[in-house]
Amino acid sequence: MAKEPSEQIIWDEERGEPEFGFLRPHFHQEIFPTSQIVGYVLSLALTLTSFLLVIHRTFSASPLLVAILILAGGQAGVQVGIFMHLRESRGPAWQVVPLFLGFFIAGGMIAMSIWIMMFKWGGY
Amino acid sequence: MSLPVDPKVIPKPPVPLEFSVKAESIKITGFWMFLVSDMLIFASLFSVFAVFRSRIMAGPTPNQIFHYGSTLLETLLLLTSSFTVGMAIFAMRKSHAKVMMAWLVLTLVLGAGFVATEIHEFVTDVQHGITWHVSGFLSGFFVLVGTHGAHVSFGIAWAVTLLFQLSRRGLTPVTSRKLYTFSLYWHFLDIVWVFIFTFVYLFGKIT
Amino acid sequence: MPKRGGFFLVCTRPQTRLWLLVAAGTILMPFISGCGSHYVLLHPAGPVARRELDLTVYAAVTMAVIVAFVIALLILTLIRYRDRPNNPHAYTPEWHDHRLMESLWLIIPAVVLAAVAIPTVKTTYALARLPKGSHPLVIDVTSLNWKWMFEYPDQHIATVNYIEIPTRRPVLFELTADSPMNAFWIPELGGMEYTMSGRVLPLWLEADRQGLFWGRSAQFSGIDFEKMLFHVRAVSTPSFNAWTAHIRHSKPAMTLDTYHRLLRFNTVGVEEYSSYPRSAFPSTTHGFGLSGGMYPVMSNHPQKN
Amino acid sequence: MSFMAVYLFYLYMIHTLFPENVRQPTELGADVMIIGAGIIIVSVLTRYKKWRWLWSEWLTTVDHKKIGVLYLISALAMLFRGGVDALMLRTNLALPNIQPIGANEYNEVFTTHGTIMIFFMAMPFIFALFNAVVPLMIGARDVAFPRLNAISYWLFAFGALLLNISFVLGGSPNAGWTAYAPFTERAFTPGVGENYYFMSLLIAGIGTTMTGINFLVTIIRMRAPGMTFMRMPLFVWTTLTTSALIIFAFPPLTVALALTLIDRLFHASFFTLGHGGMPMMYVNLFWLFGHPEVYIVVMPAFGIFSEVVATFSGKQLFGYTAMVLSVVAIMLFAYGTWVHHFFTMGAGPSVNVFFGLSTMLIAIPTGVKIFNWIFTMWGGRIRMTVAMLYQIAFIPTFAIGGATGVMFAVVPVDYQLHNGYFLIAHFHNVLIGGTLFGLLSGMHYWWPKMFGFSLNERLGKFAFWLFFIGFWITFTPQYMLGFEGMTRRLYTYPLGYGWHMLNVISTLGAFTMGAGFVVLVYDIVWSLFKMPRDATGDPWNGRTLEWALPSPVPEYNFARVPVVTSRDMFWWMKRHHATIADQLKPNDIRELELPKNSPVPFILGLGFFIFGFGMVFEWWLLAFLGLAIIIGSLIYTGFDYDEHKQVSAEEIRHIEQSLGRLQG
Repeated sequence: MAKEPSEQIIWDEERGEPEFGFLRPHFHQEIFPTSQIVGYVLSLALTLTSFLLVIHRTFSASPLLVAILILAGGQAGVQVGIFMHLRESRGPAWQVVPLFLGFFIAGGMIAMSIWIMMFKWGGY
Repeated sequence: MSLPVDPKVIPKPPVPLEFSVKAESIKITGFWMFLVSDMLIFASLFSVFAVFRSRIMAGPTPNQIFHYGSTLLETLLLLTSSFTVGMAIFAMRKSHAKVMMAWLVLTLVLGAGFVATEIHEFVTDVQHGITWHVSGFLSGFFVLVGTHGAHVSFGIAWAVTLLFQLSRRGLTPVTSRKLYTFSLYWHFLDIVWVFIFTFVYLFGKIT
Repeated sequence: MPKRGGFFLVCTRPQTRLWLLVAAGTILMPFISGCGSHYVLLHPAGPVARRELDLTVYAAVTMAVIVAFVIALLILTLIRYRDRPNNPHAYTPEWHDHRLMESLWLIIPAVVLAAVAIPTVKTTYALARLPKGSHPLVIDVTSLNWKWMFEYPDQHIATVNYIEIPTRRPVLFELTADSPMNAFWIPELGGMEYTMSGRVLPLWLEADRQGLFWGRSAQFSGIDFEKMLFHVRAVSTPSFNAWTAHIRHSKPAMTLDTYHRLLRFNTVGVEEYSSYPRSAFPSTTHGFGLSGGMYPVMSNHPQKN
Repeated sequence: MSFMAVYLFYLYMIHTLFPENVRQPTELGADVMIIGAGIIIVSVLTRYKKWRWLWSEWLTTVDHKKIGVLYLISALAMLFRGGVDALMLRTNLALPNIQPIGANEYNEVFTTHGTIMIFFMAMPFIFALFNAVVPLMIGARDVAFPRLNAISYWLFAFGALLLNISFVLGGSPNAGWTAYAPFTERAFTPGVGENYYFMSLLIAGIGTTMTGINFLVTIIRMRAPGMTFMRMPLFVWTTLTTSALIIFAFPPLTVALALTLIDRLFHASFFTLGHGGMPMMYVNLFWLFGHPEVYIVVMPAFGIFSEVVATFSGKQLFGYTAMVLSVVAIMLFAYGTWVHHFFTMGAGPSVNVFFGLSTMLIAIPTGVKIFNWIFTMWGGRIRMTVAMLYQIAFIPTFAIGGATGVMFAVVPVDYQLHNGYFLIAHFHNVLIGGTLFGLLSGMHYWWPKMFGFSLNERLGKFAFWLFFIGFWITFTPQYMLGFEGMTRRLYTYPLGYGWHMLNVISTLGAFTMGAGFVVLVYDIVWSLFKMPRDATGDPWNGRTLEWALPSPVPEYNFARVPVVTSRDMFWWMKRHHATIADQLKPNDIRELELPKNSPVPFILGLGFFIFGFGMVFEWWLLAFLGLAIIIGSLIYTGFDYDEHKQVSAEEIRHIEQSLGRLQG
């Protein structure tokens, strides 16, 4: 396959005209739903871990918070990566860019709002 | 004049049914964009909740209103339903329409269980005079969790109409695309719930 | 081709030239009329306003340099490359890239902005703190619908829509509201800050000359917000002390009833009170907002506890 | 002396126009105008039997070009409404202590002026141009989701209608276009006015978000073969970044509006004074949206200017890569600067310094763009068309607006100038000099493509000079009023401040701009009847693909999707003596599948309108009726598999032949 994206033109039979885009499909077909089951087990494990960590108060407050947030992030990764077939697309998986930009902006929005609303005046 | 570029015609590789028609695959991309936008709705609500978390006033504290048992139950229901809808997509790609419908119905039952538990919790709260009028914290809590609940309820209604369409038309590029976008929506709600579970309930337990 | 100068090439038709002249005259007239005393921001009466004015002028001049350069370049371009017969200047339709020039106008604005940014940071932090070793006069400011209530916790007097302050002594305004948001602003003394219920924000100002200044709300808060005007008289310290003593001895006390009367949606004139209910200021904050590390200075006031 | 004459003239005019015994002249005027316009429209439609035509050609259309026209008409109507509001404001402030309209009416008018200009003028104007040209520029047959596109339009239109009927029914919003809590809580604004504001913006906001999604996906997925990202025209790039900004920025607004509405209608405690409410969070959320919104409305103008300057200089855009990078940089930075709208809320020096510096940072890519535009002209052949005049006026205007913007990023300066007339002048400088000039430039530029005839250049230039000169006469005094300490939203002022002189000048300028608008409308009407049809489809010697098509464009846009090999593809084709027709052989034309007209978007919009109206007045039955219509039409679309119609190859061949675009 050639590397130049502009040169790879795929014939779209339905329309009888060329379709632009380098089709880089990431579809994978499984015989047995291994990834689904692995994902389910992982998600249960992550949730129960964070729940037990909090119930038994394994760490003090702030490390605990960091720990459960990391576990929640892992959970999101499991859902997006395994169940939502993030990289699957016809053509380049463009959804990845806005999705991660969105994660970044959402995180910034929450963190910054907390920072602003604290009203920490530089002490007198 | 001929085409400026000699098109190197590549045969189309096999793709799943829901991606097989270009117009339908574009709708999947569009749905991802919608999810990003919806994610920011939830992010805004999370930042509202984060700021209002300490504004308890005369109202109850998080520990007084959160029932960890039912919350854990809700979490398990939703995680399981996420798995079942994943299995529905798996079956769809295997073209097992009947199996797929079964998984989908199971998903709906689990989702309905989630919504029922949440409504029960809310109704109990309101009966004890715990409403969003009482404090900023409760306002943030009810609207954040309630928005998620409303999303789940909408998803259930949507899936019911999908069931009708699937049973009438079987698996076509259009119906399979609709089911696929529904599965994206459902997993997305699962992620949001995980963050609600962590950020609202578990964090409330810590402090 | 006779060489014709300047901006007039942009619009060669006589009517448009006339219009331009009229416009220029109209725009310039107020400038020519001079910066009279109406320009309150240009006549600061205290160190805070003066620093802010200095920075304003500095930023304006710095930016004006860039703007002037851009406009000059634009006019030059228009003169040289206007589409007219026999234009002697080269037509280069494919010229679209010049690495050096492009990086140049990335770097120059960055440098200019850095020149603005450094004093910004310095002054912002400097104005957030009272001058070292100063002993400020504290005034608690509450914005009501549509009036200003002032309490002097140290002198224990209260006024409405009017304050007196001593010159050459920093005044610490503690701003809150029992109403929608307003912004507390005395332009000749310095910048504004919002008054918000549930928050107490500090703002320090100082007058270094005697005089009568006006202040007003700069944030829209309802139908009569336009009348949220108050006056500040800066006097010498002895006169200030005499004024507080006069009020303490000859004016009525403010009761909670008086305060509730002030809470009504109306406007009032100047009022003066020899004392005020101890709970009036913090209670307006509905019992929160004083915590959270944003206002440590509060605990210094014995009257408040 | 001349000012004395102006004084007297003004006093005379005001006392003639607004006698004291007439109560609420604005409301009466609005009633008369709305009822009169309604009667005229209905009678004309009935007289010429145009109802069916209106329904089948316009109200149910899903064609992006027609939706673009609908957006444009709405935007111009709203520009008129917002402009009249502005003139009323300026009249009220022309002299001290005159009150042709009272305080409450003044508050309503400045609120609707701001709201309409931002949400119901600038946004639809932008979408008009997006719809009109973006699919053509990228060589697409339509947008990604045509029916969704129509839904977006009707949500916008009914949102705008909801806001506009507030003047007649129940009272307008009167808390400013920002609607800061807690003033917008029930305790302080008990009427239905604010409900109108929140509800109409929510409805229009949903439509806007969907437009953002639509165009983002269109550009990502629907480009013609060979149209790589770095070959896209810059207007397409700015559409892309604007759409991304919309997707990321509108959610906080939706949340802020919804929470206040919940407070107002269902007694929650978000932004109230009691029960732990925190109004600052509203401000925070609003500007989390509001700052990106500034770039949402100005970035399309950047794109328009990039196209206009290249076309009328006859030269490639200078520094294309730098332009693209700066657009993307602006998009990213736009999310990190929102606190500069409320420095004086006192979040602390560290917060303020952080956001002050990030605001200055955003000036750098903007500066890069300005220099690149100037150097696009450098070495070109500049044709002074109306579109180009707006472009040339834009550069100094926007540079000055940007410079005063940097002054606001200097935190201590902001402390003095915030909420004053310097601020008013600054953002009008950016919004009129940037956005409005850009949109008018784009309108003149693409008008022949949208309607098939150009606008009259002479009249256009006249309107331009009135706008441009009027603009500076209006806002230069306002910069100075800022230094005189005049704060915004005052409905009147006493004589003692010395503000009157500058206010008179400013009002004169505003009326000059109003005259400019009248000339513009006259220009449009005159051109509609008198201008010759544009037969070539390329009146400006354009560079991008839309000019390769006939004007107006046939429904299917491209009989055969072009293959793109270079930036400014049409320019390349003209240089190589190739036309679209050269590529088109009769046998290449195939049967096409086009989206079919649908009544759903209109009915859905109507459902939202009824729902919104019910919510405003808390008539729950009506709200449920609206909700039922919404749900019903959603279910209907879900089960509707008949979204397309076939256009036969023969038909297309016939159309192309009649346009002279077919070989053989």
